[in-house]
Amino acid sequence: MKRLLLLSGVIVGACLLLAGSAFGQEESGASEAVAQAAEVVAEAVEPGPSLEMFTVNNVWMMVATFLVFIMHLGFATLETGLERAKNATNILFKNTLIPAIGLLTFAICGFNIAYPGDTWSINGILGFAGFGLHLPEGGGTSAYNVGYTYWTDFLFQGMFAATAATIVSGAVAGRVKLLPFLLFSTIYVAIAYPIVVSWEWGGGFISESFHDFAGSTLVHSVGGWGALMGAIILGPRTGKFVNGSVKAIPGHNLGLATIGVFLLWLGWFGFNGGSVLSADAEGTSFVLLTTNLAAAAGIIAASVTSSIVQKKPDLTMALNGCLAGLVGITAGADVVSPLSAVFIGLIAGVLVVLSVLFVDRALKIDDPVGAVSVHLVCGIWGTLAVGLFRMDGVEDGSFISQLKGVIAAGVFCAAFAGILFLALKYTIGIRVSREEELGGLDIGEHGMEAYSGFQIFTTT
Amino acid sequence: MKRLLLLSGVIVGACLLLAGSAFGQEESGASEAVAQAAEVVAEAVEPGPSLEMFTVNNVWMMVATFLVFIMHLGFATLETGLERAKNATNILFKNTLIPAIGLLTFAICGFNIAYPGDTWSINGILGFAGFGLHLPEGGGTSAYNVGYTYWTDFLFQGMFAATAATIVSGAVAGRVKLLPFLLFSTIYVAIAYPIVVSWEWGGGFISESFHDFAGSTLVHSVGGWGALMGAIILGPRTGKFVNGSVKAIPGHNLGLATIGVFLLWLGWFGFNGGSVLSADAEGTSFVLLTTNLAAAAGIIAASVTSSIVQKKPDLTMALNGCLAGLVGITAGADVVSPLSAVFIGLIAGVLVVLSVLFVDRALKIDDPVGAVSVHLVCGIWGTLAVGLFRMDGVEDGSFISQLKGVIAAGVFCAAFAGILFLALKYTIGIRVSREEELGGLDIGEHGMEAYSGFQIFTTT
Amino acid sequence: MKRLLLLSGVIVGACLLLAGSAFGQEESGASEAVAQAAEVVAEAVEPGPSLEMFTVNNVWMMVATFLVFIMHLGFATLETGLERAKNATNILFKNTLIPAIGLLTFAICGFNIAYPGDTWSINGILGFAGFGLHLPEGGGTSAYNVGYTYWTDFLFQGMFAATAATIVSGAVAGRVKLLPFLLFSTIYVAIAYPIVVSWEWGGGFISESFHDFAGSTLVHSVGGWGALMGAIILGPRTGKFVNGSVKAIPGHNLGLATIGVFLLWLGWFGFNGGSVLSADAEGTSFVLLTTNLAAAAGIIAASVTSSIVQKKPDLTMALNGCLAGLVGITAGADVVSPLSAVFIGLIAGVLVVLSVLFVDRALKIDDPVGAVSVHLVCGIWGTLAVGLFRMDGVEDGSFISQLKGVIAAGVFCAAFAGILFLALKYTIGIRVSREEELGGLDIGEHGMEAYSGFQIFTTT
Amino acid sequence: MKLIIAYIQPEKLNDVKQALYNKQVFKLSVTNAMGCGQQKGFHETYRGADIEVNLLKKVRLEIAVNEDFVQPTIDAIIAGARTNKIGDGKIFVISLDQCIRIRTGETGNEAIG
Amino acid sequence: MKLIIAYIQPEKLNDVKQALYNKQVFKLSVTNAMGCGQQKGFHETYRGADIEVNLLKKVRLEIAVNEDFVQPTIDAIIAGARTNKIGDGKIFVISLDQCIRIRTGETGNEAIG
Amino acid sequence: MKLIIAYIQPEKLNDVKQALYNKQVFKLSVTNAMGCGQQKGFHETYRGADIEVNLLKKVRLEIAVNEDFVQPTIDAIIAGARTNKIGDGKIFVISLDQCIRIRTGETGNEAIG
Ligand SMILES: Nc1ncnc2c1ncn2[C@@H]1O[C@H](COP(=O)(O)OP(=O)(O)O)[C@@H](O)[C@H]1O
Ligand SMILES: Nc1ncnc2c1ncn2[C@@H]1O[C@H](COP(=O)(O)OP(=O)(O)O)[C@@H](O)[C@H]1O
Ligand SMILES: Nc1ncnc2c1ncn2[C@@H]1O[C@H](COP(=O)(O)OP(=O)(O)O)[C@@H](O)[C@H]1O
Repeated sequence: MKRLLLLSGVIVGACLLLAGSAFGQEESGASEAVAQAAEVVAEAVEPGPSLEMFTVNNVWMMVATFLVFIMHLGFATLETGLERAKNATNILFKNTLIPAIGLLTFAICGFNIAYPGDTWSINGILGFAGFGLHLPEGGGTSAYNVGYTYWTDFLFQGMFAATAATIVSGAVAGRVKLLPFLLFSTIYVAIAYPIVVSWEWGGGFISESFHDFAGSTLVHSVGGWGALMGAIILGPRTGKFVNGSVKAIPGHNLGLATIGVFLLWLGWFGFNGGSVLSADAEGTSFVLLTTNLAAAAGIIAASVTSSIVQKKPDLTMALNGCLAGLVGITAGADVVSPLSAVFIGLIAGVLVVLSVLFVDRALKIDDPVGAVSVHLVCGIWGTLAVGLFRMDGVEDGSFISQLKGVIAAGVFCAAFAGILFLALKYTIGIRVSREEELGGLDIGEHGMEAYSGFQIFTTT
Repeated sequence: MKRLLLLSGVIVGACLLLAGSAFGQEESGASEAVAQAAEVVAEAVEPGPSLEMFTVNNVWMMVATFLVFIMHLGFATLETGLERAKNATNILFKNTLIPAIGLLTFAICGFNIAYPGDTWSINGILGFAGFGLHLPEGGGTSAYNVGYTYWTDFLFQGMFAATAATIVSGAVAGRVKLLPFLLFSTIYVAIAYPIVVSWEWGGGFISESFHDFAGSTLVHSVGGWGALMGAIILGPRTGKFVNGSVKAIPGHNLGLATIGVFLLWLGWFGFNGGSVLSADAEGTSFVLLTTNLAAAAGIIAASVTSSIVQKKPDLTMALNGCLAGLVGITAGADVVSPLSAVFIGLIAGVLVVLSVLFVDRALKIDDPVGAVSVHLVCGIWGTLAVGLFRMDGVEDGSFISQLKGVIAAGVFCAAFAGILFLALKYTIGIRVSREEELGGLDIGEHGMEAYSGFQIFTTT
Repeated sequence: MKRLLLLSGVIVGACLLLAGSAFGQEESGASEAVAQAAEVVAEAVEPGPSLEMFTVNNVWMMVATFLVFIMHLGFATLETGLERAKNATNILFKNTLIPAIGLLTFAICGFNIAYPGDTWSINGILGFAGFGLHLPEGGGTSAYNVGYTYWTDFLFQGMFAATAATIVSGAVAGRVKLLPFLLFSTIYVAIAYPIVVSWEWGGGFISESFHDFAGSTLVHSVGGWGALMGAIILGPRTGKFVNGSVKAIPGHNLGLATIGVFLLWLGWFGFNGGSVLSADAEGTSFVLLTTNLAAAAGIIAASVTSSIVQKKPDLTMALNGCLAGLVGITAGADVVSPLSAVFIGLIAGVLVVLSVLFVDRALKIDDPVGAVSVHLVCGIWGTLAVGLFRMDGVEDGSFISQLKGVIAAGVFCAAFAGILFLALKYTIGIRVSREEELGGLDIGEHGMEAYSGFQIFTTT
Repeated sequence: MKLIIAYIQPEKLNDVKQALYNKQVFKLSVTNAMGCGQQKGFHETYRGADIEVNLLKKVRLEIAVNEDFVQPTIDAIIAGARTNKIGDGKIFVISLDQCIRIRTGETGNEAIG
Repeated sequence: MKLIIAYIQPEKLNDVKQALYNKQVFKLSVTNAMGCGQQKGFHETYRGADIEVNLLKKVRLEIAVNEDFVQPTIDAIIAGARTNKIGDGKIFVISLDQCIRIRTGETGNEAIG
Repeated sequence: MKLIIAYIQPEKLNDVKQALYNKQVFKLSVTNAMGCGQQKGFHETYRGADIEVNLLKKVRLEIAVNEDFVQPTIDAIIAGARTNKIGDGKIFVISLDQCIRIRTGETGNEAIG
């Protein structure tokens, strides 16, 4: 508890201190809008998108932003539903804080690490354009970008950022201590995620040859590596592996989990659709098509695979299959044909089921929601799939450059997450006591039950 | 179980086989985008919508698409909430698979049956433009349609398609076997639904005189007929009708059911708003107005009716009333005045309550969620209401032509669904064993509980 | 029960009677669309927004409308989750009826009280442009407004209207009788809310100097005053204050509550984003930025405060903090810098926790969901914050004029709500019997449980 | 006075209640329980890991009766619950020392009914 | 040693616990139960079909006590639970042969408290 | 015949079941319960108001056995449930007058197993 206060102090302190310098510059931002609007009209005569087109583009990007936002609710409900009732409050709390932390840290530094412009410190690898949000000259007009204003740009990217941390949350659920988890998330989302993003979308060293349309690697596998390291370093939940045999620890609310997956699917309309970075009709609608076909194919493939392997069709696998298809298509949604999208989704759906079983049975790593299988395994698959399925004429995204990108991100993230988790482990500790775990983190960390009054019978 | 594998095999096989030919043609789709964009700019000089207008239209249609998409979550949660806890996993599984099946089969054949262009085999009744998605010349530009690209067209229509199957799901919940239900859904959505759609929206034999703006008949009553036939052929859930008296089988989670109805209402902004097929400001906003007024009126009317008939106001009836109003206004949302929309909604709200009671008490048909009353009865009401309430100057939609359309769709769908259900019944069987039903389909079909750990006390 | 019938009769009767005159004028509305569209094209040559720009604007406003719509589901689930399981059906029922009542009464009279145009009866204080919706000349074109059609205008405002009543619902949950509550809501939303709105947005007596961008005062504190008066006049739930000590009455479903807050946050993209009243790229994106930063800051601040004051971080406080930040930024989202938005959110987050404790412990007012703290306290804070934080060059919104506005709205609403609640109390009664309260309003008012079959153990 | 405890299949509760009513036994208490008996459990799997579910849902009845109602009560429970399938359940009979009606303070045989 | 079983109204649990504390009875076990007694059930309807709910929510207490605590315990339960309305509940007393504290293995009177 | 009632920590149920199996005790019934004993409760707070939670989650076992199984059963429960921490639970033993298998109508010792 004391530590949470500490953390909170740090966050808020940082907020206040940095924000002073950070946000200073654009104080007059909105009040300049009118002036700039006039400018824009003037500019409209010159080449460049018309004000109308700019406005449509920006509307689409704002829609995409709120769709990505709602993914946080999707993650929250999916993860909650797939863990036990006694940890529900804790998971909901984490997943409410993460978007808040994500947005604020992205404003403080993440955005300017991810998009360093020409302020590279280590060329193509690490740059930092300074703390805070500074409305650039013309940042509210198409002079900034044909597709969106500076503010929209930040918000859309900021909503992405927090997803990386949320992915980790699922893999460490049920035993991680709240404060160190929040510390991990804050640092991971403020530093690790934007660095990787800068390599590709920020114009860094892999941006020429690597193709990751909306982040199979940059978002999902970044989160997935964190999930993997977290799950390994924390160890399994008590009762998961007993005398060498794998025990099921069933999720407590499959309705909640299903809501989560549908919301994530919905969010992907913005995650991928918004990554076109404009409302271009053909571009966006094509991406939505491949995205949806892959999701559908993932569901079918995971259901079939689960029926074969597990004898009965497993709802949670069908749900994972949907996400697997979506993660899989994310890297190449713009450069693979609809048929290829179906194939990518089908393979992702098979892969995710086998991976869940493999992680459980062979690796004996306890990943309650399948975050590693969905985001890391299918994130890698999707990235490599670009090399296999990209359409003729697409220049970047050869299999080799995809592999290089995967490895670069993987090495960095695994190391970063591993060191960070270990550092936390050997300082403040990352795992709750066995007793707290058995009694549930809701009581242990929050003194509050998620389902007050309900008779719940859990022996695990 | 074996059968599920079989089905799955068939689906996946079909996918792979057909997809090869199906998707082949547009391989270079996205990569042509740039070239086409240039073309479009050129075309912008010629008459036709400006690129800006086309882009806005397409954005609106994509928004409508994701709104219709989220209706699937609405159906899933509504149906789950209104059935018992022991069948929740099963319902969630079905409703996760249906949009996947719907989208894929619509890509394989449904879209080209629904919109056969000039490839009619039986004039105005049955046509088929071939398997798969083939980007037509200029399919990504306003040359295809002023309102949307080919891809958007497909996605929007594909999201609609799956709703027809989902409607059936609610009526057969709690006792239908998984595999035959999925088989039914696949065939119904792949063949029956698009055939009916082709008659009106595809330019078929009733398209001149019949007016069904967004599908009171084409979508809702198509689903409703399937629901009716399914409920009859399956028979009631055990314990529903005992010695001639009607027993209540209460739904287990009214919060989930309420989420479902609100999401469906939300989805209707796209279902009806998107059916304008462009972002035309007056057209779309007018349709949203009538849609929302009818929903509101349906809630009020159903609440009042239920208070009178049932003594106390019944939440599930209020929820059904909302959907009743929405289904009712769907046929005429563009051609009735706001006042008429209120009347249509009020009458639908009364109708749905009486119909639920009638189906229960007089017909002794067991329809757990009221799908027949909501989608069939109110779908018919809405379609006929066009004849009664259409504004002066509207040419199509006379009462007689509406009636003809209703009958045409009804005869075809009832026959198709009836034969299909009977065929399944006498081959692989459509109903789970009495024991499985009593124990719940979650354990029986999936070996998995939806609320693991919760103490649930059910004697029904 | 009888009274519910009565009420229902009144509502429906009013509907039918008024609607006749009300909606009459625009009968030919939609059918004129084509003609008008032509006109618009003609007009496009003249100054004024292009048809494209008008269409984009209108699309954005329709998107904002459905986002505000979904807030009603957010309120429903939040309130349900924070009360006990035995009252869930009742809360869901209320929250399903409120948007229906809100929309219909707003169509009948609210809209024309809120926006009286030049029909003021008491100058700047009370006006009424007549019953019902009457499409004005050019109401479907930019001649009506550059940002939206008349229909969109109504729908967007109508969705806002119902929120005021919904806010009250949370504070009186668990003991208010259904019928008088619905009567209160109907009158409050039909008369009180639009009167206050007319003072500012309708061009009334405070519209020159007061700045309330999207309704910290006009919507939230209007609801908040109703909540406060309701909670006071009803008295606390049985068991809340026992022998002078404050007892916790835990909410029964924190997952549902979290869904509610995320949906409300989502809705705020439209609540504030739509209040720009056009899709202006810089304006809307700036407002979305400040809105989201304040929400994030509110979450962090409330979590920290709750960790300090309550020893352990309280999920429900974090959720309230999110809403506090959102309510706080609503008045000044367009005129404060991003840094100020963070500060406003942080302070709102602290404030809401302290206020909840103060209302509980010092005032001994029982407000199950914290509606008073979130909507009234933070609504006032947000309004005053405009005076403290507005950027240079913003003319309206000085601290003094903000204070005046707050007081004007407060005096009127407190009086209106107080008198209305008292009138209901001494006529038909507003509180259920102690027995009904103990057994739960679900059984008492609806004869129906929300979680049929679940074993729920409640001693409160 | 005896206290009769019975474990039955949940879906037979209504039948048992009906049978008890026919024998003029109107008072009873019900709890939900889980039982492990001759009836074999079933296998659930969750995400590929096996769960052997051997605690099956049962309903537990508790009925306090006077001596002369013991046999009729037992007969009624059997009549309502028997399906001749494994899992039908058990009836246990215990001696009751005392019974008190809280409302009136009545004790013994008067209090029981 | 006796085992006291009581069925009370759920909302009286806190009062009963308080009354027991006052009599130095600190140990008890609670289950939620449904009861059928003199108290009439109520009618729910769901989508127009009637449900006669005659199993009402009750709380079941189980308290093992030594002989000299039997009467105080009964008195306390009555004091806490009585409202003089139908549905107040019943108390049953059973002889307890043995009692064992799992932690220490203590048995009999020592184990009970 | 005896009826053995035991309150144990929920997370020890699996161990107890295993221990019982080892002693050839295969039949038992389980309810979830809440207990108040030497184990101190914990404080929850909800929105700043305190809740003293002194009813802790427990599992209640009910096992009917023949005389010669009484001691083995008790031993098994202790073996499975003991952690030597406060809250481990209690075992109560009651005399059973009769036992009937609903399916067959068998009574007494035959019916119990
Ligand atoms: N010896 C026992 N002790 C406690 N409960 C028992 C005992 N025997 C049976 N039961 C309860 O009765 C239920 C039915 O028992 P089971 O042996 O399956 O029935 P049947 O005798 O009809 O085959 C069990 O699930 C369990 O709850
Ligand atoms: N003979 C009995 N056997 C088992 N439980 C009983 C018996 N009599 C009463 N109960 C339990 O006690 C509860 C209250 O009984 P009731 O007759 O309503 O109380 P009162 O005697 O105060 O009217 C019942 O709901 C039931 O759970
Ligand atoms: N006298 C009693 N009557 C009824 N239940 C009891 C009694 N004593 C203990 N229990 C039950 O046993 C549980 C464990 O008791 P506790 O005293 O905490 O264990 P220990 O004796 O190991 O410290 C309690 O929570 C309660 O459910």
